Amino acid sequence: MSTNSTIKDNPVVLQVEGLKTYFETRWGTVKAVDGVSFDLRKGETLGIVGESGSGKSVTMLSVMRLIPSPPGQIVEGRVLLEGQDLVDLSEKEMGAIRGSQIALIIQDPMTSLNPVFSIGNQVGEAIKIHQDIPKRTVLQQVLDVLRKVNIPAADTRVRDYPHQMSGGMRQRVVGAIGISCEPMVLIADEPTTSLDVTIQAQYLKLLKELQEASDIALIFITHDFGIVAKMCDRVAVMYAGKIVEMGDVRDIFNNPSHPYTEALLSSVPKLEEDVDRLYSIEGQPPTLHDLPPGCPFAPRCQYVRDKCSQSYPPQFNLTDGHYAACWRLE
Amino acid sequence: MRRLPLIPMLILAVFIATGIFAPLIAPHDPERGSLRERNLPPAWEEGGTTKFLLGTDHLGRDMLSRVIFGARISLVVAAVTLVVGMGIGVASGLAAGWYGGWIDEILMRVVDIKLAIPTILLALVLVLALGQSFMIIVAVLAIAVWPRFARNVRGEVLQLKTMDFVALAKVAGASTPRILFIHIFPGVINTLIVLATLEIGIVILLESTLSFLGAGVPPPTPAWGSMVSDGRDRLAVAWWISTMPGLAIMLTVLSMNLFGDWLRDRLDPRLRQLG
Amino acid sequence: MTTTTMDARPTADTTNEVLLEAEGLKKYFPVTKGLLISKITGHIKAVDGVSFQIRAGETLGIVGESGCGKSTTAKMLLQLEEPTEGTIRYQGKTIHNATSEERRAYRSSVQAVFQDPWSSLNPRMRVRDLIAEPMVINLDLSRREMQDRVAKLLEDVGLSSYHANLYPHEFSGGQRQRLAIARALSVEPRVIVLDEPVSALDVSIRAQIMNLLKDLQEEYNVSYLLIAHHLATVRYMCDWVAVMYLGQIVEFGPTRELFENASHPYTKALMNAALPSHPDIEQEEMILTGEVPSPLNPPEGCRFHPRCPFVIDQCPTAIPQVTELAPGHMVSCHLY
Amino acid sequence: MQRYLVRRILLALVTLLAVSLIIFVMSRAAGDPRHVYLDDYSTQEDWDRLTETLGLDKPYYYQYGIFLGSALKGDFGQSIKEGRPSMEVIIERLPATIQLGTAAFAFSVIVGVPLGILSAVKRGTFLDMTGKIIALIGQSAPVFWLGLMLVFLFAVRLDWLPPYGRQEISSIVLPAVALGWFYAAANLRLLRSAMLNVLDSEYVKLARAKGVSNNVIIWKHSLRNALIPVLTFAGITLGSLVTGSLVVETVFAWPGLGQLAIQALAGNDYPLLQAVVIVFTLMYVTAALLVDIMYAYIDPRIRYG
Repeated sequence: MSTNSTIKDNPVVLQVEGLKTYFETRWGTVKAVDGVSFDLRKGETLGIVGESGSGKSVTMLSVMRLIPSPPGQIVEGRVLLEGQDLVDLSEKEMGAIRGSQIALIIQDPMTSLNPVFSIGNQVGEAIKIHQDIPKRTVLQQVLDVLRKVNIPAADTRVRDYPHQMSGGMRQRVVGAIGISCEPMVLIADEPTTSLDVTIQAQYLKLLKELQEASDIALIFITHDFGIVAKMCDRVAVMYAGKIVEMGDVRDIFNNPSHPYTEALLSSVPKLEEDVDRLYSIEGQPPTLHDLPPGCPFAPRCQYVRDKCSQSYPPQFNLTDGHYAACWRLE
Repeated sequence: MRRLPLIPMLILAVFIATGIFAPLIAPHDPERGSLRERNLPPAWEEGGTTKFLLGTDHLGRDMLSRVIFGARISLVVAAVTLVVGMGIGVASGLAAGWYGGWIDEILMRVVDIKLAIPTILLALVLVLALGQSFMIIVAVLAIAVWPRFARNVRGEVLQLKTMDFVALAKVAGASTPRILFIHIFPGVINTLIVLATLEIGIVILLESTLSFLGAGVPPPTPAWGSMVSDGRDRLAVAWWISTMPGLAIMLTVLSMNLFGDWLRDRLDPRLRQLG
Repeated sequence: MTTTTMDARPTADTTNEVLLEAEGLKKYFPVTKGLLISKITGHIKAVDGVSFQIRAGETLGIVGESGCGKSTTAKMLLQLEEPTEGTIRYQGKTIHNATSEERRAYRSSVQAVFQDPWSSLNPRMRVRDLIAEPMVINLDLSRREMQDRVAKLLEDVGLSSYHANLYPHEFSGGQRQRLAIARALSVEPRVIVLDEPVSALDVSIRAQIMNLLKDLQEEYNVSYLLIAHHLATVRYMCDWVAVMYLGQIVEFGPTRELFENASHPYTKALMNAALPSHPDIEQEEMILTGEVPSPLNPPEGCRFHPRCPFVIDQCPTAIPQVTELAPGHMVSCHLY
Repeated sequence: MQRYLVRRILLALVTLLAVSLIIFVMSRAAGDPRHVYLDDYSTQEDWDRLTETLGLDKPYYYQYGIFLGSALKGDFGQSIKEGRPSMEVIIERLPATIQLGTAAFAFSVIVGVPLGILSAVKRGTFLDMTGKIIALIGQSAPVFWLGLMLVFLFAVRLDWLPPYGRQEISSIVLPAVALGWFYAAANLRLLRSAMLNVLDSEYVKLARAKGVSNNVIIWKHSLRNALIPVLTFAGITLGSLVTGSLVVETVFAWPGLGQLAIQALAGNDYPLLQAVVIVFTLMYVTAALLVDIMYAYIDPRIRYG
């Protein structure tokens, strides 16, 4: 985080523009991602914060072109990786990019490894696909990567199967798969939600070190502002398929400008101080197939006004790179 | 979600109705025929007559009437077998799943052993040793179906047992019978319904196989399986004698299976999620 | 005062009546091996000598990571698990050899709310039957009284009386947790065990439920035992906090004192591992290495010593004494 | 792994024991077992000799011991109809049954496995529909009727294949198809739904994120996992092959054990029938054990469990 000023000068590696991903369901069209734009620089960590159903995971799956189709489809927008639009690529071309230039770490370490193959096999697979190296050296590289993610006794554990490892160790293996081909962009989808606090701290530290070692651009998908505070340079807050506020991490924490961001921040209890009473956001997150017109947060908003239920607010720029979509800022 | 399986349901309704009202529907006596009218082809074939829509067999008996009366045997055997087999299966499945420990161990080993003994073989041994009767057939078939009920109910109970609402019922002081009948059993009913529809098909197939082998419900009542057997050696001259009752078996079982699949999609929430 | 067993007994400035008391609670699960005749080859010491008190109208929090024994402790209080050793006393009377009348009284005095709002409501029962079940079992009420009570409870937890006719699947996660709370309150218990009551909920819903629980505590004068892994939640909700590691309480104290003067190395590590609420908060770099050892063979001496950054000579061999650092603030560590 | 295998072998032995017990109990329940061999013209001496061999003057458990002892030696008594040891008759017929069973099994795998995979991968296409129809017929049509219909179509009407017997190599085609169809249908359905489950899993998602191509995902990552439920069921379905062979051998006059069993039944030849039942069970139990070993090979959670 102290390297903030230098990161701002880094080149942009990933650019998402007006991304829309819709799902056709029994209840109608679900606009899971509805016009999302952001960019990401080399070595930067972007946090995408939202609750279940906010579209944060679908955004990242769209970037990776992993949306199951049918029922899902990217209907609009561009995803530029170093200027190349991923949305237009063929499945084969995309396969060459996945895992080598953009990699993914999925959230559940218990189910994201194939139970019938050894750890070594699963880490080695990505290396074999993307790197043209002789078979003998694959094992060596697998061991290197496993050591990078601090797996003790890597040379014996490489033959283990997932069920022989603890949750924390499995998550490290998933991390190892992610970094095995030294990607430019690494997407971490809530990789620590099921881990214990002390194991989570170990893992976050590891991710930070790996990122700094090779200037990876990291996207952290989470529902926890604590992770954002600890890990991220910039934040995008998502609600009902749209980014409602985005900015530098300090701007967001010091000056939350969208009522949803503000409400979320003040509804979380603090470790460092006594809080007499938390702010409580009333109501429920909306269901996406039945969105009211206007701002979807309006029914739960403490500052709601007439205009809010009529049309969706545009982005209002606050400071450099900090914007929010709320009529209150008009 | 899948559409309502209308045609299968219609076929099942016809099957059940003919089973119950056979004497009212059947145009002829299924057990009496005239040798002068033997091996007549179905009405739409050359030489066929509308008097015998599906033709006659080698003894001149009306195929249609025999098929209609055959539904009766299948229906009764299937119903009685299912009630008995399901009862034993549910009771043992509940006990094994709820109490666990040695009760579970013993019951599940019995199930394993039962599943390891081919049903028809067991049936043949029993029939040869004890003689051929309705009771024996039902007993054999019930022995064949209960393990699957027991196993599925047990699995379901094991899963329900870990649900928090069961723990909370205990916290509230609910007695074991209360938990079993108010919290566990209702959770098993859907599985039972689905399994029953699928097992009926298996029971009908087993019953017809026994009849075909001459070890089924004893004559004179016509059973579909023994009717197929009657036509075995006459395929070249009167193909319909074997074909018609076999078709009846297949349509019935097929409809049961389609209906069961549809029910499973509807009632089993875990499968429903998979779409 | 020095003993080797931690007694999480509020001593400082509280005069509230002691409702529920656990003393030397242990729960060992046998580990068996063998094909036909199984032999017990060891024990998983899930809970290994835990004592604490819950006083009227107060909240005691138990924090720890998975496998520390906090949920097993809760289960023993709820009589879902039989303790291997130790006693549980309710209003001074042991519950293990209680008469059936006393057992009944205990059951309606101690209720629970669990983590998973999807699994804790029977999907095949209507809301009114769900909420009324503890009353049906334990109280002698007329149909009418029962209905009125369900309606009042629904309103108390922020729902409406018309919800009584619905089934659980018609509610969202937060609303289900409200239903679970209403059910727990239906027999007017004195103590409610809350096992991770908000961790399965969406972030924006958590504060609703925590505030509701606090309000109901006032209204019903009920005590809570809160089991949680999230430290900030514990700080917000509790009057007293006990930190558990490998089946034992390692530190205990009044919430504020404990959070501001955390003394046991494990407590410190937990706090440092917890996520900050603002990017400017600098955290001490104190990341534990390794994972929690197996409760099958817990380490000798102090159970935390293999992972402890401050380990000294006696840690691997001697069981640490309990030291009172401030009124009511106790720690079990050789450093003090 | 060892523990798992020992358990399986023990279960197989217990199963055999249970079957032998059922047979023994039935042989006694049917009445005086001496009536099976002797009639009114037999001498008192004959009766006495048989009483002694069968231990009829001793308690039941002792009689069972005798029964079990001779069964272990392969001695199930004289076949009534053939007038020679039952085991001798069985050994003559065994190759034909094994041949038919193997052919039917091969058919079920060749048809069921690829179609199961393809109908999951190409869901909703023509292939999926074809698979569905094959599965539905296989699970709904009685095996004996299916056999007769095959005979009617391919032997009587088209005259492509011999209708019965075991004279030519082509004789095996129709019975193998009739017998294997049910099993093929079971494989197909199970594999299809298992594949659909696996393709939906997190680890397949992660494999895709690694850049693994679709083909490798299907054939490497998914198939092996999808085979686990198929194999679980295979142990049970193998029994249906045995059951089916009784019927199919009867329909096609295939000179194997199944036909023998029916002949024994028709001829009230209890000694022969009990021997056939034991041999069938033995075959089934061995096959199921092989499946269990394969299962452990595929699923490391069992191998290192």
